[in-house]
Amino acid sequence: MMTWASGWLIYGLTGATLIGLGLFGFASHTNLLRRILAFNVVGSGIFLVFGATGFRVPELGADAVPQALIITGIVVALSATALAVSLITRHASLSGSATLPDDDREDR
Amino acid sequence: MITDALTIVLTGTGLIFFVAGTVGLLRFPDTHSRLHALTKADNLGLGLVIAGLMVQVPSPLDAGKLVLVWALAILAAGTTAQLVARSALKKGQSAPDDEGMQ
Amino acid sequence: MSVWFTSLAVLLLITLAGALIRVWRGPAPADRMMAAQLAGTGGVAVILLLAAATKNWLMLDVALVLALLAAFAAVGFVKAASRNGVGDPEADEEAAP
Amino acid sequence: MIDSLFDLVLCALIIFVAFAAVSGRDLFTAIVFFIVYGLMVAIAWLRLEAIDVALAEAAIGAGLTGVLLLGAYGRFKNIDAARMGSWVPLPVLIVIALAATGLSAAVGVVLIALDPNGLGLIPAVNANIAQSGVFNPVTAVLLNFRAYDTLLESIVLVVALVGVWTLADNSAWGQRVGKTQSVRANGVLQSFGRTLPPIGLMIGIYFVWAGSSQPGGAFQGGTILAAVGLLSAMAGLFPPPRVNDARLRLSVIAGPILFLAVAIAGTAWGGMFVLPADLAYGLILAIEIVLALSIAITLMLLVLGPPEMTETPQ
Amino acid sequence: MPSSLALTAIIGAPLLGFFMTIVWSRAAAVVASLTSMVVLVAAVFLAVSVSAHGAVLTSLGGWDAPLGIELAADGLSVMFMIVSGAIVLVVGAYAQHEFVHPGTETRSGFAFWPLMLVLLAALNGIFVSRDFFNLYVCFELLTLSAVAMVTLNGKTESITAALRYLLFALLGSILYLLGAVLLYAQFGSLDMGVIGQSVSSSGAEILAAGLMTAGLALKTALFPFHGWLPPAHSGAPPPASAMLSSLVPKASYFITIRLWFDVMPELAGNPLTLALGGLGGAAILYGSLQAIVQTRLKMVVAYSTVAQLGYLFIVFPLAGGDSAAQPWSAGAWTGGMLHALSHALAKSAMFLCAGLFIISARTDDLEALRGIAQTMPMTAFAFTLAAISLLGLPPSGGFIAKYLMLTSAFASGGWIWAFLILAGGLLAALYLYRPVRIMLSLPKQPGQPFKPISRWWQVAPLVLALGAVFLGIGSNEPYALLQIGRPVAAETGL
Repeated sequence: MMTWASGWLIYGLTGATLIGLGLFGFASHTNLLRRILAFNVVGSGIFLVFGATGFRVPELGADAVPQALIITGIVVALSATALAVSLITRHASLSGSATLPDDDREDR
Repeated sequence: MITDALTIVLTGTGLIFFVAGTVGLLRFPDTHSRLHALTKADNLGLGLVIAGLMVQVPSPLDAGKLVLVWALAILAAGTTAQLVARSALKKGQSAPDDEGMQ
Repeated sequence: MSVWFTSLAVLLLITLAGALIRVWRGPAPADRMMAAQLAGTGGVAVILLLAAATKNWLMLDVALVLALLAAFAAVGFVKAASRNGVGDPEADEEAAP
Repeated sequence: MIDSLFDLVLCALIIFVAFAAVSGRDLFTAIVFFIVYGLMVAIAWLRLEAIDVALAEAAIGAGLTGVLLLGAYGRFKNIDAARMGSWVPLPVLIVIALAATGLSAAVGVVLIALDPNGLGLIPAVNANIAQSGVFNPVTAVLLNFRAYDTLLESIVLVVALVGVWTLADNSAWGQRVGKTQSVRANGVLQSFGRTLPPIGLMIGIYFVWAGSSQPGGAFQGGTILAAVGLLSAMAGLFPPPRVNDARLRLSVIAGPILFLAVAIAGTAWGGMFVLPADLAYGLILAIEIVLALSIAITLMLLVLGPPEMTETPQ
Repeated sequence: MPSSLALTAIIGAPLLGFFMTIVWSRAAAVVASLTSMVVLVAAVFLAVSVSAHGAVLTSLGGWDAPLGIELAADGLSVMFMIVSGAIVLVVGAYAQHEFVHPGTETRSGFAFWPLMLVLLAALNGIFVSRDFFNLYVCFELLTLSAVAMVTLNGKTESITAALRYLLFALLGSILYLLGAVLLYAQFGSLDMGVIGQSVSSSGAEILAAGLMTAGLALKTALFPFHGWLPPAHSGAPPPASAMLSSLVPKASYFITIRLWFDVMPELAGNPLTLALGGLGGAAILYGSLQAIVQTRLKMVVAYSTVAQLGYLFIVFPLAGGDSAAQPWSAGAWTGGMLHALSHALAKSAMFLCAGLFIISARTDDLEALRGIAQTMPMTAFAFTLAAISLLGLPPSGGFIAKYLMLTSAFASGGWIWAFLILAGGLLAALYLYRPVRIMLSLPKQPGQPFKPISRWWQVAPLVLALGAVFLGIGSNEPYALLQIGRPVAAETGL
């Protein structure tokens, strides 16, 4: 009972929207934690696109290779996020700011 | 047939509790009364849905999983309610204040 | 039956959306955390209904993981809200009643 | 029809939560929305019949990443509001928004134009799963067909850990990892920290064991074991290990080094990463178990952070 | 089949070393040096077998593409592996003095050695991999270890520089990942060979290739995205910045070359080649002008990296052009590769020299190095040799590279590119002449005496600088090796 949009395409287009939202968030705010959060949103958007394209024929089930690579991608994204968060915490304790120096708005 | 009817009744009431919990969360004036609404939805809402599904589940292992999910949800709801309530009690000094409203 | 389970799941999702309004509006951080907690439990319920709708009972494992880690975010929040970032509300009460 | 309605409502919810997480009024709201976002995406993975990924997303997205961000947020208390960052000026904001929408639209158009019944590598996996030694196709890809990626990924975790440890003060080297917790003995948190871990341990081991035939495996099981370990550490049940503790380092590299040893041993059967069909199941299970333990410990150490000077908790 | 054993060694050995240096940090320096020696020997052995029997291809785990991951070593990858193996070996020897702390284990003494070995493993992984997702995991490994190295000396500005580097690098790898995902959606495979055969310029491929190129340009610090490189490379400790500046950006450049020359030559139309060439030219001018005005030696050397990376992207318009077969594009392609190699050797030598100067003069300020050549003649000579190679004066490797690129520019009528190459050489002369003049001039009034540095320590940069020069003198070997497995597109033009 494929309605006008088959299941996988809805999730694919959602993934595409998430990529845009995440990149917008990554570049639009100077707070470093928000940028890392936005980076994770882009990552999960890309994985949704990847997973959706692996499920184009529901009768055959989901393609195992995208699933495996997405799990690998999630763990790599987690390691990068963990290093980034520790760097941000260290940067904040050393220079008392939650942003990169060139984004600092002293006048606010 | 009876089991399906039972499931429909139980899961339906479960949903109603969830709705009640959410409405409570939105309408009640202060943090503590909202906390009360939240625990209702957690325990009863989920509990009823799980009870409704117990009869649908093919193997005892899955039934065991359902019970375990319910037990964990209760444990988590209780602990969260306690911790969040105490943390909210000292509201103001310790809770990290919202950053400037740009 | 599966139509019943799926429509119930849709209604539950809409209830979740309601809870998220509290996350958006909730004045105190505790309110937001509680709403997230309710959303978590609602999510577990949605997963259970999906498992019933598709008769794919392996999905129960995901509900199990979410139920197990439900309190994890709350513990993280309480730690962040404690005075020195590493305590808990009761330790803070002891230290400064 | 009802299924498409469910998909539409879920996707609308995911996009709303992501928008709120990205443009939330303040940092704490953004983090809470991100935790809910991880949960919603886990449900989306169930609709795409990717249960292994749903497990990983639930354990890592809704679990560990949320606690990581909350922990960092807790450390921002002594930064005054002026230096917590702000939105970029409006004209720049508009340009970014246009660029982001353009990229999303481009990806969307490409997806719509894709061949609607592209099979990807489904036939290839189904044809070779018999020789892979396991029944779960995802575990077969992760630990046999593309084992090299999985080995490198487990090494990325260890490199991130070395990177996190490099951020310690020189004087703090040799101290215990992370900050020492000050938790009331037998309070709510500590008793919760005592009751949950046994159940969590059981569930974690179940997932590692089940990985060969049904959704689960080293990464999902390892993440759950990490969460359990973190909870007991945060509940102050045991002091975190010292950074130069030899046993700790051995346990961190045990999984990846066993994986590498099996991979190199494969050259005896024809080439790197070759798993002889009859031994494949045993080797994969051994790798999964030791890898799960290493991943659990590494993830726990990553979230605990670098060793810090033990100042007396106020 | 010994060559597949060599392939196993160039990846397995550094990873094994990485694990051992973490657990056995007391003997980390020795383990690291031994491992890098083994890797270099394996790379040379591989080079010999490649030059004898042509490119080596193995499917890991016995699973052929598209299901499994394939590794292939052709002339290009073998040359890059030999140069990076040599640089890591010499930097490891240099670092014995700086990161071996007797007594209780220290933070940087523990961290440097595993990071160095995993960097080498990631580089070799990138140079031989034929799978786009595997390349993604390899260069995440590379990025995390490079970022960790920048924070080694723990100073506040290095932590901030490392953070900015990580943000740029994460954005780059995310864009690359999206491109790889779209390729898989279109072709059902991530293997270069499988994709290369069925390229048809559909929307998905153009978007995927564009995203991957943008991501890789971000990680190669191509001109508009170079902001993170100078502070990161000058903030890192000298042995680390020697590896970072000479090898890490080359890895993502290497993937770009594979993408455009091996996999999708038909897609590389004029808009792409001119854009990349234009940005490369801008990088040369901007990097050189910035280097001229810097007051700190390490910043001069770091900005010179930004400039020299610009040359590499001029290869695209030179080897491009949409008319029939262009005889000159082979020369341009080989010239670009030789430039990448000679720059790697010269730049690592320069950073090691800068490190020795800083230890001796206790400051990075150029003016304070006046007359340092008298106390450290060997290092000053090594610095000058490296400068000669960067300028592209004969007989250095840089000269051969620039000569090949210039002849291709003139043959293809691309006078803009010829002008840019020459202008780059001239500007390089400006910003490199100043430090050399200061070093060789008479020391000002007997200020603080320079600390003498042991002879053995000064040999390290000299070896690398001589390597850069010998790459020019004995250049027919590398030239011949580079032709093995050279893509057809490098022959007939993009």
